[in-house]
Amino acid sequence: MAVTYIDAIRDAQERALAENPKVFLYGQDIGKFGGAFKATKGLQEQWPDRVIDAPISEDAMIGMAVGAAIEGMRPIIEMQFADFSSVAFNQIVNQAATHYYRTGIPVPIVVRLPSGGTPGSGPFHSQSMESIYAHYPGTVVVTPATVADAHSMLLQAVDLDDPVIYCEHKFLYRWLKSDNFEGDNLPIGKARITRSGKHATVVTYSAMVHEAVRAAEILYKEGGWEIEVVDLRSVKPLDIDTVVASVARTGRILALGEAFPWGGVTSEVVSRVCAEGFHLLDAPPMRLNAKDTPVPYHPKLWAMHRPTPESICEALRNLLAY
Amino acid sequence: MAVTYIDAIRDAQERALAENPKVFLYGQDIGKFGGAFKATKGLQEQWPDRVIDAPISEDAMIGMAVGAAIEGMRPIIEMQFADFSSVAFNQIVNQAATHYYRTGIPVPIVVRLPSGGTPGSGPFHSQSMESIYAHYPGTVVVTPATVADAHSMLLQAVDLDDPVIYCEHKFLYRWLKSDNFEGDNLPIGKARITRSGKHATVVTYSAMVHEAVRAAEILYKEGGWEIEVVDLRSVKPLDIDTVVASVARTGRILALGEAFPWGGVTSEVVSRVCAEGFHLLDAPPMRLNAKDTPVPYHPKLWAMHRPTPESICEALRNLLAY
Amino acid sequence: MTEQTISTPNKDLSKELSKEHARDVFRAMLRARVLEIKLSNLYKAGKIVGGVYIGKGQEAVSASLGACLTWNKDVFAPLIRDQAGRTAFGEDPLDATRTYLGSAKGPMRGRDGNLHRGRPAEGLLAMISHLGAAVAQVGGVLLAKRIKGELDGCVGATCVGDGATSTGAFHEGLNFIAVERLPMVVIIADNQFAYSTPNDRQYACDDLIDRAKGYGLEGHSVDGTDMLECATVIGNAVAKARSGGGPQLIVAKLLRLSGHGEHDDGSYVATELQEGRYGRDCNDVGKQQLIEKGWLTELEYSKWMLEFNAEAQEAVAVAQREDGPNPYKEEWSAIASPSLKGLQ
Amino acid sequence: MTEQTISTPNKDLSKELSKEHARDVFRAMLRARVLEIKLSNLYKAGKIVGGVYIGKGQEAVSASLGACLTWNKDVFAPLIRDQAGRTAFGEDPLDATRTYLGSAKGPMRGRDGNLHRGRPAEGLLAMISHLGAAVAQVGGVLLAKRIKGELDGCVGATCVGDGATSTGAFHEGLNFIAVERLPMVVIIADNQFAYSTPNDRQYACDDLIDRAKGYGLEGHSVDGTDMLECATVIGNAVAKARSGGGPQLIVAKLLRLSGHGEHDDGSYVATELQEGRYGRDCNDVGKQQLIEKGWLTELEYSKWMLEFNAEAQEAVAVAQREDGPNPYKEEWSAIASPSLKGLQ
Ligand SMILES: Cc1ncc(C[n+]2csc(CCOP(=O)(O)OP(=O)(O)O)c2C)c(N)n1
Ligand SMILES: Cc1ncc(C[n+]2csc(CCOP(=O)(O)OP(=O)(O)O)c2C)c(N)n1
Ligand SMILES: [Mg+2]
Ligand SMILES: [Mg+2]
Repeated sequence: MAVTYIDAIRDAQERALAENPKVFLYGQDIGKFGGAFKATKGLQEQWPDRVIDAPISEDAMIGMAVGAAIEGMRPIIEMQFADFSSVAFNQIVNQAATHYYRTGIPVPIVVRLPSGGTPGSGPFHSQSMESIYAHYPGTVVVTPATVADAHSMLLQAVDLDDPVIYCEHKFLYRWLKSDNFEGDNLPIGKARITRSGKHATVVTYSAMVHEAVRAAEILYKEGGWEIEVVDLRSVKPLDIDTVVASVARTGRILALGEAFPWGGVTSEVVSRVCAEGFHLLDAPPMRLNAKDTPVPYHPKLWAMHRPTPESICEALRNLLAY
Repeated sequence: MAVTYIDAIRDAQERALAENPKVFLYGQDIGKFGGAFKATKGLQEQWPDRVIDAPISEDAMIGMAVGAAIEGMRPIIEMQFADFSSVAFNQIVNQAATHYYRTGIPVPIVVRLPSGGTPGSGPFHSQSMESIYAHYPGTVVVTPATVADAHSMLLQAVDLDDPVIYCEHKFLYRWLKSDNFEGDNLPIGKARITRSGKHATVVTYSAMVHEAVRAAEILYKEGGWEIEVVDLRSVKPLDIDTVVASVARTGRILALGEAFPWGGVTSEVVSRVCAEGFHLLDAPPMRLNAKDTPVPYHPKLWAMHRPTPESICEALRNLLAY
Repeated sequence: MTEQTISTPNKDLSKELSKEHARDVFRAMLRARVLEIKLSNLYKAGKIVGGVYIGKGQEAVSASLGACLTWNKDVFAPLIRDQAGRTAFGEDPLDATRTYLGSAKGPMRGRDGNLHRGRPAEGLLAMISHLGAAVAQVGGVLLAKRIKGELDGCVGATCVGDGATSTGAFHEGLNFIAVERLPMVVIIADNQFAYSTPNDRQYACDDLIDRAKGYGLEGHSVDGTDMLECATVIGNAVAKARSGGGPQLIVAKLLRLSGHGEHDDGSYVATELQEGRYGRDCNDVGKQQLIEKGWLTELEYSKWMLEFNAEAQEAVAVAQREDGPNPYKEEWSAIASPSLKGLQ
Repeated sequence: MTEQTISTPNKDLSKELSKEHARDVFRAMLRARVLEIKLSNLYKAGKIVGGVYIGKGQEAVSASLGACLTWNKDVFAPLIRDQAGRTAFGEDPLDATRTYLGSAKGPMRGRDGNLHRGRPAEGLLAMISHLGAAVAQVGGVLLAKRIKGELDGCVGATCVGDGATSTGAFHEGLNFIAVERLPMVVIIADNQFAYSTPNDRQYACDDLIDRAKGYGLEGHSVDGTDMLECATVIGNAVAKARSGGGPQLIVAKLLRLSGHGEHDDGSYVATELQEGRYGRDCNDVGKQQLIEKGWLTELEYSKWMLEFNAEAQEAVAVAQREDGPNPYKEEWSAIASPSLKGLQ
């Protein structure tokens, strides 16, 4: 029986609640209703006091979580969409992320951000905010791309002592399936070689891992190109060792992301590769991001706004031709 | 008679008010009191209806500005400290920055962010948020480093049709002096060669321009090294042509910034140089940022948290030795 | 219908509701209902990508507001359930169908969808999703008009739900318009749910109108299912704001008669609520009220229904015939300043 | 004094104010005043980097709150003008001097300064600058205690100024604690100014206490310059919250008797205000009240002053002798998780 990415998120929360009395869930409509995406379905029935509906107050939701964490709890906060965490930005980066550095008291909270674009969702239900939160000291930012990672990294996130921004990609929720939740249980902070190759490396994360694999398949069929795909899994910390090791094999790198093009994960990857593996590069390190506009509503615009297997192939062809 | 960087900001606002009836100022304590840093001193006396004190409501301040801009005005909003714009983050990136793309109606607002560290200001009165705002489509982010730029770029910002995040560095307010406000009046979007050289390029902006020049002087005395310093002036748009032209001359680049190390301007600069001038590089492009913690309060910690002439020299020595 | 022809004259309502105005309000309610049923059906038939959010049960409140506002003079920021207010204000039904169906000719050109549409240059703001964010924005339009000396006789308005009252943005916005004493009307349509969340998880006061005094706003309560009451109370509040009476807060009690969106069956809404005081349909009430007053006949009603059905049908048909945006011809820039075009 | 010895027993105040408690409140007011005068002088002598923000004129309000809270059991989030509340709650004066003077031995180890200090593990939260942000945070501590089954008999508290009431964070926080009916006391110290901004540019209601009802909070007004009234009203509110009476909102009227910070001469505060009803110094009032009641003698007062002066002097001297942080020995990491140390 197949399980999905959203099942993994739900199951991980169920297990966290079952195994750790310090865990509780807080978010809008997550109780009886089970959440906008059903990630908490049935959980309030089992733990009525630990699955709590929040008012539409993202700032207070995180403020609350910080207080609860100081008091020893490990709250998991669901934002209804990543985009609405913009309202909680201050509490995340200034209250949660600074607390351990300032006081020595850790703030182990997990903030779940339903992230990324889907057709028809438009500018305010499609954003990828990992780069925003990763910029600030004191945060951990994870971006699972597989069912097993969605599961294990959420459980690991709960166990970390830092605020973890857990970016779950909405496009993968029901589309991505697996036989079960088991995986290699890699720790947060380690990247994974999703597909090995020798001609070029694509470094990416979240839903773009799958687009990269598709592109790799196309290029393999097209010309026997063997493209290595590295799934960062967490963008902060960012496992530059695995990335550089891959570049050592391939000599070429494309950093790929779905977020806006100015700054962000892809520029961080390129910069770090330059810093730590410049001599390994046979071609300029490349980037491919979404276009520099808000995420458009119309499916046709949306499909062109984000990187696609086609645009990834095109970028890779240029990279390989250098 | 010498004028300072803050004088330039005040004078530019005075001129904008005098010359353009669409301009008005809005912010906390900016009226009779003249602002926390006196950037609006005496302006309410002259224009009582166009210099307006705001409640402590950063979100509403930007929401208001967006509405006023739609109605044809050109508001200049003063945040008391850049750090407090975190509370206005949503209105800036989601309301202001998306509006033109979505509706075709521009939102010409200027948001003044008193930015950057000063000794003893601590984690919440020291932040450099340019990278946060630059990540989003639809913003313009400027970072003047000189008295003349503080003046001309504020006036230019008012004339632009996009939301402009005007990052003014508090450390320069009273320390940086000039004979007058006149300069070369370079447009926003153009970088400037602040000091020319041939052995390496430092690309930077805001207060770090001056630290870079100091480092360049030290290295010149030390070993005759001629370091070119490029002042980006605006980090979005980012004038990569000027940067690449400089790298063409020197073959070496250090991207320098005062912000947090993950992501940000320096990684964007390195990535773009790689994309557009990789073949010009004789050494790995380097970065130097602040340390990966909140900005510490204690002057001794603060001085080590941010790049200094010494740490810049050290980075440059490594770069030159490659 | 492709041109912006439907507009409402600047009504300075006295306490007495006129027949003409009551009929205008009701017509907008009907037109909106008919249009939204069409949109809902299109959604259920898989013709609309994203979601459809309708204002069933909230038409009386929304239309009563929109019908008092003047296109191209006043400013209105509708929210989720304000099709009726949009219609009454003067939004062309084509703006709705084109935006929902992604026609490139719609005001949002496929860049934004469903409710996130407007014509800001004509006074109809285009909402972002973040609840509460429009309050200060409308206030900003009014402040700008004041600075320009053009505020006289103008009014700004917005609607929010019970859930939106919990946002910081709503609070900051209300406080700001109160401090500036702007001519603005804010309606809280308290439909007892925010998505699935019932009021007792959203706020703890007896009645949201208790907040008016705390902001220094004049407050009005209204039964949102009672069309004549809505038209009167809201009309008077708008008139008061317009004539210098300062900002007005209205709390309308009602029940959302649909799911949160058309993807949601709203099964969490208890039957007692549906059968209770606010479970009745304001459109039924409104029809009844007009007929009782002798201001409407069944025949007229039927004619209107035919007219509005045809209008909605046509608006859908037009939008469906039109092309979506061409991604290859898009400018792909979010920058307005001519001097910065193409730079990044 | 280097150990945390000063603590206040859990007081379940009845309506009647006890002599003992009134004296405790007043002692904290004096101790805080004396300490802050020292800090102000140090600032003016250039010995403190950054700024100094004092609570002159607000001691009665703040101490009345702090004196009802129990260290290591209750939770308190002081804000700008709460030295007296900190002192009454049990903060060691050394925490203040060390933090202001940047001693590495202070609770913030030079990483944060001045008011941004606390001992969160012992119930004293360390404020961030962003106003209003602490309300939800205190609520979170209480919610956690509730989930753990440890809430009984506990109370949470915070103070904010008139200016902070305009923040979205304050609103969301208040609404949240009201919905959860947490045992919390929130005091608004309405000192008529937010930095230079007078109340009429900050809010438009007659009195901020008008907001209590809108949140479903029990509200109390108090003359913040009247020590006995503060001790009674605030004491009763804390007792009520503690014994299950739900969240309490107190609005204290007073006047800031200093500049915003010691860099500010506050010259924008009109003389009429300084000479008006709230211009009097609560510490003078408190002394007078205790003497009139026969609860304090001049001699005792003088002894206390000597004692507190010596204490403050010593706290300054100790902190001044201590080293600041050594940047070369700093870990330079903001990450707590052992498995992620050193990664970026
Ligand atoms: C700041 C923010 N958080 C969350 C959401 C997601 N959301 C959209 S509508 C909605 C419920 C709104 O309820 P209410 O304000 O009562 O309006 P109603 O739908 O009942 O008309 C939520 C939670 C949002 N749009 N904005
Ligand atoms: C969100 C936010 N905006 C701005 C500031 C800057 N600021 C610090 S204190 C202050 C005035 C506070 O006034 P009030 O709340 O009345 O407290 P008081 O100083 O009078 O005690 C301001 C504007 C801030 N700390 N937080
Ligand atoms: Mg509702
Ligand atoms: Mg105040």
